[in-house]
Amino acid sequence: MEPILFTLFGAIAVGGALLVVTRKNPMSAALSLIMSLFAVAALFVLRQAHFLAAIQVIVYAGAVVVLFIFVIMLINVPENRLPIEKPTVYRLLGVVAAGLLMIEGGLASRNFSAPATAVGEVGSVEAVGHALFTDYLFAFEVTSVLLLAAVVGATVLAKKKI
Amino acid sequence: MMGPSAYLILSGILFAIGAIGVVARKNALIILMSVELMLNGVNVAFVAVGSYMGDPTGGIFAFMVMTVAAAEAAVGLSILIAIYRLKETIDITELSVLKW
Amino acid sequence: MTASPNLMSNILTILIFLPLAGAFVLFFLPKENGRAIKHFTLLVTLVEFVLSVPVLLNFDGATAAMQFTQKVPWIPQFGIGYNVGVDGISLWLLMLTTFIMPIAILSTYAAVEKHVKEFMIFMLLLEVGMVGVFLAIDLFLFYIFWELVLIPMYFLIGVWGGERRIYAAVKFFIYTFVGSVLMLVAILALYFYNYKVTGVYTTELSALYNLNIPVKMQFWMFLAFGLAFAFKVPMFPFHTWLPDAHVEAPTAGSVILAAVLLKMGTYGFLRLAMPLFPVATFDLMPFVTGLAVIGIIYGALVAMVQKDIKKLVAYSSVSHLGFVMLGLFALNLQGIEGGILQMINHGISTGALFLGVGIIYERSHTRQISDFGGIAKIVPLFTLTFMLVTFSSIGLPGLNGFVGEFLIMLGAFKTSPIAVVFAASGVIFAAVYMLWMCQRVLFGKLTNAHKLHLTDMNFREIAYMAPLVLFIFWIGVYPDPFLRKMDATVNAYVQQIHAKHQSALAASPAGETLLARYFDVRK
Amino acid sequence: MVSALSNIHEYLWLILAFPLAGVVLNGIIALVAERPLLLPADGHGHDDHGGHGDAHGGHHETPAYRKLVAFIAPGMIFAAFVVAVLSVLQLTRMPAEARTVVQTLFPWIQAGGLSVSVALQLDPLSSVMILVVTGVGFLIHVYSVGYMSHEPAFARFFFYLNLFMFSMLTLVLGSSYLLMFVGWEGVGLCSYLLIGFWYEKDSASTAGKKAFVVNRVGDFGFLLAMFLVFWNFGTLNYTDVMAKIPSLQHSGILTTGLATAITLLMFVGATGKSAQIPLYVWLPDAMEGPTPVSALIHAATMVTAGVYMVARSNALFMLAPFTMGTVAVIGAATAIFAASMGICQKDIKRVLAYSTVSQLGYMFLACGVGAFGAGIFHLMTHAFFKALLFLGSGSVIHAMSGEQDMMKMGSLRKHTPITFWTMFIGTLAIAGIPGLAGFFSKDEILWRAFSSDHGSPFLWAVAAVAAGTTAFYMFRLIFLTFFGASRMDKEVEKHVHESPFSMTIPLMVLAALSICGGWLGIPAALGGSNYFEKWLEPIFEGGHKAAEAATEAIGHGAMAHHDPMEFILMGASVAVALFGIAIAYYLYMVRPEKPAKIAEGNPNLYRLVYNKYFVDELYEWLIIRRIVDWSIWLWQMFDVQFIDAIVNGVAKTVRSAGDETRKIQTGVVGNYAFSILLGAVFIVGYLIWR
Repeated sequence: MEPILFTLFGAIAVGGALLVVTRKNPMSAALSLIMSLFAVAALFVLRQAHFLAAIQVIVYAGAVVVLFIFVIMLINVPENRLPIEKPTVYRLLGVVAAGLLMIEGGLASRNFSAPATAVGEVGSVEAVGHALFTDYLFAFEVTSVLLLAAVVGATVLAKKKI
Repeated sequence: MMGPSAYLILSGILFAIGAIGVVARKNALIILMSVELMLNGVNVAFVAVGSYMGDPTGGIFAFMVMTVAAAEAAVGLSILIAIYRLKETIDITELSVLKW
Repeated sequence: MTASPNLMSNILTILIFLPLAGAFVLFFLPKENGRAIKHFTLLVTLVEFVLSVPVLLNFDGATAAMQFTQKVPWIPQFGIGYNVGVDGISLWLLMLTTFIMPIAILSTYAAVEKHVKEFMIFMLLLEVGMVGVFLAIDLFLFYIFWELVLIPMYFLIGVWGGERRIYAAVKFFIYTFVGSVLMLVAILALYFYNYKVTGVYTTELSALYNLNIPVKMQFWMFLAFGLAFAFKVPMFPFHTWLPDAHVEAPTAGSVILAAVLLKMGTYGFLRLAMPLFPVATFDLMPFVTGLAVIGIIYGALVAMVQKDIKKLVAYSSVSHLGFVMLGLFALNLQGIEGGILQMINHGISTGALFLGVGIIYERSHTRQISDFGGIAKIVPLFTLTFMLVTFSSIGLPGLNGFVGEFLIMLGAFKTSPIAVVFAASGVIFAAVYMLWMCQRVLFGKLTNAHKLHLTDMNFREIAYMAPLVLFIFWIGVYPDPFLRKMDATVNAYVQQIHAKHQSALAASPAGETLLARYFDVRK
Repeated sequence: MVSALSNIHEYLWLILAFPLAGVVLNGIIALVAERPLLLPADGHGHDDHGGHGDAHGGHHETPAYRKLVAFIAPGMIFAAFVVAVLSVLQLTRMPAEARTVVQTLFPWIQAGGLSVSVALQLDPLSSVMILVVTGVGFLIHVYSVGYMSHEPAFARFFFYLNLFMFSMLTLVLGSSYLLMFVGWEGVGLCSYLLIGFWYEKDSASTAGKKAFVVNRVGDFGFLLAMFLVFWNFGTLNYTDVMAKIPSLQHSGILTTGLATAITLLMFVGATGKSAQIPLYVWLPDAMEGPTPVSALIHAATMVTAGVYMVARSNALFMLAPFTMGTVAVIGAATAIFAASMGICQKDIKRVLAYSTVSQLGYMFLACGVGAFGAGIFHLMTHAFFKALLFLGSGSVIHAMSGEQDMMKMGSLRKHTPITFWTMFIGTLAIAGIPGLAGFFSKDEILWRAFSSDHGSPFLWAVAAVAAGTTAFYMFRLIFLTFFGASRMDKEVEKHVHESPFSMTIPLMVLAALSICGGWLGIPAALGGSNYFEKWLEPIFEGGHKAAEAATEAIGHGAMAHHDPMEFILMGASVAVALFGIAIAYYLYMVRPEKPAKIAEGNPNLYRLVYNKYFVDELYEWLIIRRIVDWSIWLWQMFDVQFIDAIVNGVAKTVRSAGDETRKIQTGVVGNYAFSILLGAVFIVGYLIWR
């Protein structure tokens, strides 16, 4: 069952990602991004990471991408003022470099094998919560500071008159 | 039962596509989205390896990455707004005041 | 003089950090009151000098060991410690530093008007570095102080200097810094080599002295250390920063630069490069001696044709430091004692020469020899002092310069007579360039009197020249106390490097050529 | 009297201490009392006072400090003279072989094997020297009080003069080569200071510098000789060095080659100090100094230091036949060469200067043929008569209000009788007229040049010709100055006067010495006992012994005194001198217009001789110009264009490289991302490939 679902959602994720980077209109790109993110959430479920899958949907689809869409609508760049993107040697090189990186990633991970330990309940809410509030408590708390800083920063930066 | 390699390769593909977006596009909004894509690709790898190893650390890391992604998106977009107000453009090639 | 034992056991640390404390206090003084700042700085340096006198008095000249040592772990993980001590080699350089500082400060009373507070802070920081360099017996600590000296001097030249001060300051900084970086590499190499052999991480010099470093490694390390020190000395052909730095630096800066900073280079050779790498020292001796002799003659010849008095004195420093190097690399007792004494002599004489140039520069705002002439008529006291210092610099017997030069040449004659033949001709040229300069500046018809606004030395100037003159005579007539304090140390030093050289050579095949020893050359 | 000071030799240091006290006292007076008076009134110091103090008239009340100086300076030297006389008297009462007294004062330089103390050595040789130095020195001090009475910088002058006495006495009394070197450089310093005493005159300060530098060239040799001595003998003390000669000879360390090297280097030093070829050029210029200085330093004492050194090291010189030959040839060549230059000079002091160079050549000739005693003997008599001549010329100049050109003198005999008579005695002495001091010493040298092992008839001939030339130009001086018609300026003629007693008394004393001084060394051939030679015997014994040990020679033929040849040669030399006088008489008294005609007849020769064979110009062009040009080249080309160009070039390269590479920073974020991507590609690629 897993290979089939993996292939399906993997294809959706990759397809959505391709759409994100190819759309001229940012709004289309944002919607494609949602598609890709949902597919990734599904992949998380496949790996029994239910908590993360939920977070993925809530935070990404529900918050981040909505934020993107808000901004797109807020600044509302007219069609004719969108950057003109022509294929240049430089951009081709960029694509080639990224492709190389992809190939290298594939080469590196092709023979990766996990130890034969039983798949425990590592992705459940309980397991994650336990780890988060014991071993990684400090990191978790720091995260909150990070978010606070981001909130303050975003507010200040977006204000009209500083 | 499939091995972690497939997930890792998928993660690589997602990361690479995001990288293409970052390098090849001029639209700042799209670039920010591409960054999200790259982070997602990494998350896939974290979660997959974490679950195969039976170690919650992978999940925790993915969680942290999401936090960072959210923060980054918020700050990045607000900077974008500020720039747009100032320069009336979201073309990053026009934003080269810091050159040399 | 009796000092409490508690004070004496901490005396070196106090000496190093007292100026730092002074600089710290200066931070909080209001910068408007330049006079008070100058007085305070003078007080600090005077206290420093007074505190250094007990070190001299309680110094035991009969032992070669480090004295007044203090050892505190600093970064114990890396075996770095705060180790200070003084022996017969560093004692006089310490004294020279503490002695020359108040004089330099006193000379700034009329000369420095802008940013007095910053100037004085830099002067005090400079003193921290200089005293630290001479007292450190830990390689890492030495390096810290060595670099510490660079920064204040850079600013002293760059901010309070003459017209081309930026160029001079940058040149000074980069020249010396290039050397320092090389030295750092060698220090690290030495550090890890020591670990490899002994299994202990340490930068303590006394431990490193005991290493038997492979000759090939010695060669490269000696080059790295040697280059750093050669830049500082400066030896021909790395001397070109010196004239620029001297010409542009304010008088006090020139005095410190000539009197102490240059000695750090020669001291480095003596303290680090030679005892750590004795085989390389012996093998490269002809080379270093050759450069020293070239420096002696070259410096003298070029000094002869200078038009700027300060530049002339700067080039004469190149010549004199060549003598010091010649003495050190004689590798025998006379040469090294002469070299150390000559360091002191050069500090006193050249310091006094720069002060003299400063005195007339402050009044006339020119340093061009051709602008002067016949001023002996209006500034007789200055003329007397300046001539005296000139003769000390020339090496007239009965004044300090002679004793040093004589011992150096005597010592070097044993090891490299040919070099001495050439070096002795430097003695002739010294007379030529100094006397020619004096003749054109002091004697002849008074031509430019109204433009120069010269008045004779005032009380303050007499006050700071007098101690220098006193020592010029003292060392010249009765150098015995100076030499006796260094006897034991230098004796042990010479024996040790000869012994290490011998034992290292015993391992190498007979009839080995230098090329074969250091490079993989097959016959 | 002497019993009260039971051992005067314990007070030997007083000989140095008295002049030193004079130095200190006069120095203080010069600094405190005199300096303020000399400062120009307006603070900027511009006045037309040319410097020649003795040219100034106009008496004011003598300030008290000048009286003090006039008392202290000669007084201290007189005290030193008294101590010296007492010391030497006690020395004479000691057995001949024990006549070496060393008094150690304090350690000076000690480092390892080197141990040099400040110690004084009194032996027959140094006793002669201290008597000459303090005796003649005292007379010249007295003379100076009168001569310099119009000089504003009176105290400064005596400060220098006392310093000179101190240095000179250090030179001759020091017990080691290093101490001799101290005095050696010290007298050089004083010579520099005193030649350039009127520093406002450019020519004076230049001459001072020249003297010092040329002396330094000689010192270069002296220094190297000392190093050789130290590393081979392990000591620099005379007594130790001399004592070690036999053993070192035996062990093969002290070879003829080493001795030659040491002595040649020493002789280089001597040529510098004693103005021998090729380093004599400074002495004529040194006449820029005040005349008493010329008398004291550049005639009687300092310039003879080289002779003293050679005599002091006689044991070493005797081991080096090559050096001996060199010394003799250089001495003889200098004697004739300098004498020929004296012929045409117009400046009265310059004539005497060349004469001094020439006479010093005689002394070296004596040393070179092994007759050290004769050399020292001539040193002493020369000190008497040359000091006399210089002081006399000073008196003439004083009378002439500063004029030194003999062409503007004449008939002075009537105005300044004492000066004339004393100078005439001095001239007779230097010309070698029998019975006067110069005759005995010069004849001794000539005889030994002919007869000794190292001598040859050729050397004798050269020296004899030089003697004739000397007689000629000295009488030329006398005739031009004191006889004939007056050629003086009218203004000057009005003021011509005999000098005060402070000047004439020293002249008379020196004249007496110039007559009697030679009687100490009347050779056995003339029925004398040659007491002088015997007195010095212990010093030179060692040398002869060492030489014998080295060469296994056949006794010293020079000791065969009753040679009829000696009388013949004596007569010949007197004849030559008389011939010279006769020519001078003919040319300058009988046919005074003749010399100018001769000069016109041989313009090139005359120019050559008058310009001193252009040696100064040759040195200037060949050495000084070359060195200066080369130095400028080194500075401008090597330092600035080469080393600094490399330094600045490296800096420029780095800077321009930075200028280029910074353009990578486009400011476009995408480009930076691309670089990061590339970096990632490479790093991952490396990790995989590895």
